[in-house]
Amino acid sequence: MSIWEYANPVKFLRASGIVLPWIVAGAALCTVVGLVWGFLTPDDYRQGATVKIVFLHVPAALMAINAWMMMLVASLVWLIRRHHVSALAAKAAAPVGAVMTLIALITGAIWGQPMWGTWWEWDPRLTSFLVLFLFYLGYIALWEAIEDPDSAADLTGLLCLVGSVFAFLSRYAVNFWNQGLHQGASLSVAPGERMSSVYRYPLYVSMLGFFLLFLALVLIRTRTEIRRRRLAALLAREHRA
Amino acid sequence: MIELGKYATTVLSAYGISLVLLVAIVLQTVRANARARRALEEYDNRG
Amino acid sequence: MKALLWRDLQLAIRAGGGFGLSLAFFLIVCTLVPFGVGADGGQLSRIAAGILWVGALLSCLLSLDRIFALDHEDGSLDLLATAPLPLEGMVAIKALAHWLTTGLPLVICSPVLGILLHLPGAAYPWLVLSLTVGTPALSMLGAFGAALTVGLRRGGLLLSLLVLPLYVPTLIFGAETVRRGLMGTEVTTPLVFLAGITFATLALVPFAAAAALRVNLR
Amino acid sequence: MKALLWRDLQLAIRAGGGFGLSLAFFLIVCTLVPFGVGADGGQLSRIAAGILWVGALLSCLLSLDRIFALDHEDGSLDLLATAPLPLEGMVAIKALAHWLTTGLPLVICSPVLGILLHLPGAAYPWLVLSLTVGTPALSMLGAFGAALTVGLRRGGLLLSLLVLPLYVPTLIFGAETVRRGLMGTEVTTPLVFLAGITFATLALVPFAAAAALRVNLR
Amino acid sequence: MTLISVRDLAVARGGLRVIESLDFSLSGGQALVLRGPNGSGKTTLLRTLAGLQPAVAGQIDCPPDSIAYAGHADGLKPALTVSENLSFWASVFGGPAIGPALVAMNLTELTARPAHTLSAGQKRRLGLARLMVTGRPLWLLDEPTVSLDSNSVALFAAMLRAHLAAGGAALVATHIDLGLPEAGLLDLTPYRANLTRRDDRPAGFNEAFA
Amino acid sequence: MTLISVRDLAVARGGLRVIESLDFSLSGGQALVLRGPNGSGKTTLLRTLAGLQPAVAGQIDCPPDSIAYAGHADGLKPALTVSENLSFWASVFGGPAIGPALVAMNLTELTARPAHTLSAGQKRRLGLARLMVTGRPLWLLDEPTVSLDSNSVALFAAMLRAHLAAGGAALVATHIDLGLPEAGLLDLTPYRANLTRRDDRPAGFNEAFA
Ligand code: HEM
Ligand SMILES: Nc1ncnc2c1ncn2[C@@H]1O[C@H](COP(=O)(O)OP(=O)(O)OP(=O)(O)O)[C@@H](O)[C@H]1O
Ligand SMILES: Nc1ncnc2c1ncn2[C@@H]1O[C@H](COP(=O)(O)OP(=O)(O)OP(=O)(O)O)[C@@H](O)[C@H]1O
Ligand SMILES: [Mg+2]
Ligand SMILES: [Mg+2]
Repeated sequence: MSIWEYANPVKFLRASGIVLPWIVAGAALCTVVGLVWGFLTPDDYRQGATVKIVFLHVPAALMAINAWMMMLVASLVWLIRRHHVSALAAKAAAPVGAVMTLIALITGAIWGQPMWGTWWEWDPRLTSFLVLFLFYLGYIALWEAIEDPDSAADLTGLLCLVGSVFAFLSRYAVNFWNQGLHQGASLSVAPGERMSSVYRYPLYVSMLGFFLLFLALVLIRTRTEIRRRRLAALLAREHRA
Repeated sequence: MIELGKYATTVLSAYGISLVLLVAIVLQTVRANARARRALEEYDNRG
Repeated sequence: MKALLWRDLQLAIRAGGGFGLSLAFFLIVCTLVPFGVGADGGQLSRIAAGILWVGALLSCLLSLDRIFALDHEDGSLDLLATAPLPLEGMVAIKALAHWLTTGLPLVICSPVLGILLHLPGAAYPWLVLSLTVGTPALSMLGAFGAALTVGLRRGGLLLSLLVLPLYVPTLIFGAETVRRGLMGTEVTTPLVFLAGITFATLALVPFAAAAALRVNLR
Repeated sequence: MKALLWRDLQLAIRAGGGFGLSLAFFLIVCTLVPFGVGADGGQLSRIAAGILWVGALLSCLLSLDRIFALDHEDGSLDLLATAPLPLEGMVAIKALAHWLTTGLPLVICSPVLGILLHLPGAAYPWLVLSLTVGTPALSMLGAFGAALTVGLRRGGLLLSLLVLPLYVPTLIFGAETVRRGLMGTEVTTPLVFLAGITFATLALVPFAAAAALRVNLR
Repeated sequence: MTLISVRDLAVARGGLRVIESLDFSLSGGQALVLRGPNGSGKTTLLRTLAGLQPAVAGQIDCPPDSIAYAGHADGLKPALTVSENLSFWASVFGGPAIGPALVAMNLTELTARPAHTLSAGQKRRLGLARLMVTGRPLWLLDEPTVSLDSNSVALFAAMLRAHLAAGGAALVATHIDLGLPEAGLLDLTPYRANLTRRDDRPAGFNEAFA
Repeated sequence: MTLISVRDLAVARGGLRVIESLDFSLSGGQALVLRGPNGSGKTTLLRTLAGLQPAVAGQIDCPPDSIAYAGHADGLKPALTVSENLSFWASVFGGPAIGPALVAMNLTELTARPAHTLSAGQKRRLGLARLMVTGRPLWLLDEPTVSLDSNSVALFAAMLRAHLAAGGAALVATHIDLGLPEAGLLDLTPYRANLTRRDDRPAGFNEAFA
């Protein structure tokens, strides 16, 4: 059976209905455990209690990027293979991704106040996140603005495509423009070198939680969108008949 | 109770705002889903 | 193709929308900024390059909805789409016409505004060069945004929201070129990046814009 | 009257043009400026107040053509002119709707953007206060400009050109209020002038705008 | 009761007179069909009567707030639904409820449709339904039947007839036959402004040269 | 020579089929008048044939670059004069000179007038004159006679006849009588899509639910 079978809304609704409870349960469990565990970790000798923010900040930041990636893939699938579910999934992911970006930005800002002595610094990391947030806003606004759903899917797909390229370019441009204060990616560095396991394990759990949460939200929202489309199609047909 | 020291407001506000945002998106998602499901069911029952 | 370019230029001049106005907007933005930030010369001269680039970008933005919206409203776009010229070519021509009526005048007049903002002397050649290289990308990206929003009534603000994030790399490299030129440090890197972005945009974006137009016409 | 206000708000929200967009534009302008002028915190904080005011002004400006142009194109304006409500009242209502969908959200969100631009803490109350007092004048003057240009196809750029000079006094006193509040010097004078301009504008400009509309309808 | 009376009217467009020395009057219950080739000044005349542009000469007498004008454009908001559009105009004009108007122009099935999803003729029907909710006695209509199919033209004629029966009046510029034999006919051709004579009867700037 | 042939065509608007199982073909010298009540899908059909929107099902065969479409809007630039507007379209389509077209639609006196100073009917005449300068054999016309007076309708009929005589063809959606007795008639009513059955013959999204 090909994976494209799930591009059929009925099959998708059925299959997602089966896995959804598990994902929701996992998401709730991991998020709660990760965040509570993170909240209970001991203070860092340098950053004090503020390390606890990392358990929100990093997973949110990662999911913010991953959500955009997922939207890009889904848009491509729609543009090439014209499966409605993937277009709707891209639409469903955008608000979740935007919220994740917002959380990363806000927790970062709050963290920056004690660490760097400023709420906001035009550091490349932060700046490129701000730009990413703008892309999310534009994408959502375009979906909202276009009435015809298929046209909206096409146009937002194109925007996502071009936008991804330019978001990527912005990332490098911003790096070039200002060398920042933000720490590099520590997770890619050998474990223990920068982050002790006291923080690492709860961070992993929290990241898994955010991932599952994102998945659950996107699935539910996609189901919502499918039902809305179905109802709108039925009503339109009824009106016209 | 755990000791947050001088960073109490920082940490608590970070957690607070993030949780509010997460709960908001979750609630919005669930509500919209319930509404869409109900509307479709109503339509189906109507015929 | 030539006819289309010629008509667009003619319309820009006749309808009172063309050369003069975006230039005037540029001028006004550049004069408003000193009112806002205070007229301290030293400070102005430090931010001048950036303000000039941001001003150029905004005045480019304001005339974007002219690219396709009018042609859509009066039905010309439908007719052009059935005409024997590829939609990609049409998009490119229209972006070119937009650049000729908006970008080019800005480039030519930017030194004058540099004087108003106390831009230091060493920066002038770099300002003109970076604007020359960068503004075509602004017009082309703008045409893409205009193609996305053409079906929407009065998509002006939405258009800005879509297009401005796309302008970020161009703006950064453009302003950076001027700033480096001013400080006398190495200038080639940002300039090369700027040129690269412009060429890539000119080569690829017409296809995306034409696809968006096709969707909006149906 | 109430029906008109309600319809305008409804349209602003439905057409995807409303609250969100001008805010997003404001956000983007305030993000772009640092890309242009460089990220030096000290310098940014010095120009922040001015940039915020200029940004608010520009995002107000961009939505002005919504006020009358759409109604003119679809013929509603002709019909409204024959309706039993004075044209002056209609202008005032439409300016109010514009302020509610543009100015008010800007006022509410300006502190957040202040953070991005490193606006010093002492300036926040003055920023919000000056914007609250000043933005209604921006909407009303904008309605006048929109009334002047309503007959013209795509008068957007011309509109900016006409309106921006009218905005200068508001901008000067508004930015000055914030700057003085920041330095702790006496703030009442610019604030009083700002309020004076706003009240005079609200009292007198509707008549001028209605007269301009009448001319453009015939 | 006379709803409008026009004496020695001259109207101008683009700085040139198009119609001169026009006299007519219309009372409740009467309809008048305005005819004339393209460019003869029908639209200009109707806009002048509606008060949207000033007359060059002559006099227009009509009670205040008695005119409903319907031009080439329908005044519809694409984003609003059919009933929202109609209710808006009803409340602006303080007119009657929208129900009968929807029925009269056969729009009941379309009430919940956003106006931008209507076909050309459906839009026009909505534009005409607006007339009923203005509650105004005198209708000035500029080519009301454009894009309408024959059924809808009949609906419109019926609506017009009901309006006349209720004491209203209408002045209708049209090129086609409305199926309204009782209506009078006003051909504009004889009133066409004579622009060959140079120095008299100016419309605007020229008067300085008279 | 067959200029267009359509087999089992279905077209959709707003995600719903409006016309189904339409078959017809048109060869040089033929004209076909498209009829149907408001909202029956005439505009949608013509736009689909012109290639502006995709067909939902069925096949459209026509030689490339043979279609000239004229919709509800005329594609005129208000700031350009009549002759500039026409020359532009002539050079875009690489068609013949504009002189005969101006004569055919009686526009010679208006050549130097900017399009925004034309009356509704004059604009329409200019829009129709554009067809002649496209040099395309197949004309798809959507209510071409809107706002035209009877003289202009006759001019248009003459132009159409000349086009047919020169081997062209035309498909004309209209609600009025064109005075073209030789034209065939295609009533869309029998092809109206049957939307009562729920799950078959979708137009877009629904297929996934079939
Ligand atoms: C608005 C502001 C901020 C944004 C948008 C932001 C963005 C990010 C992103 C995208 C990551 C993921 C890095 C990765 O794993 O590849 C990250 C990680 C991290 N950020 Fe931030 N950040 C912000 C502010 C801050 C501040 C103020 C601090 C603390 C002083 C901070 C500390 C960290 C730490 C410790 C990590 C995890 C370590 C790592 O993976 O590199 N961030 N941030
Ligand atoms: N904006 C304008 N500026 C100058 N002249 C104009 C303008 N609009 C119309 N005219 C001219 O004024 C005359 C009267 O135009 P009007 O629109 O009143 O004609 P009409 O009788 O309504 O014609 P139609 O049947 O085509 O609608 C026409 O000759 C027209 O060319
Ligand atoms: N944008 C749209 N979205 C959804 N439905 C639409 C849209 N435009 C038109 N429709 C509907 O599609 C159907 C066909 O419309 P179309 O414009 O093709 O009709 P038409 O035959 O040209 O009618 P008319 O004679 O009034 O011009 C109509 O029922 C109309 O309500
Ligand atoms: Mg007319
Ligand atoms: Mg039609």
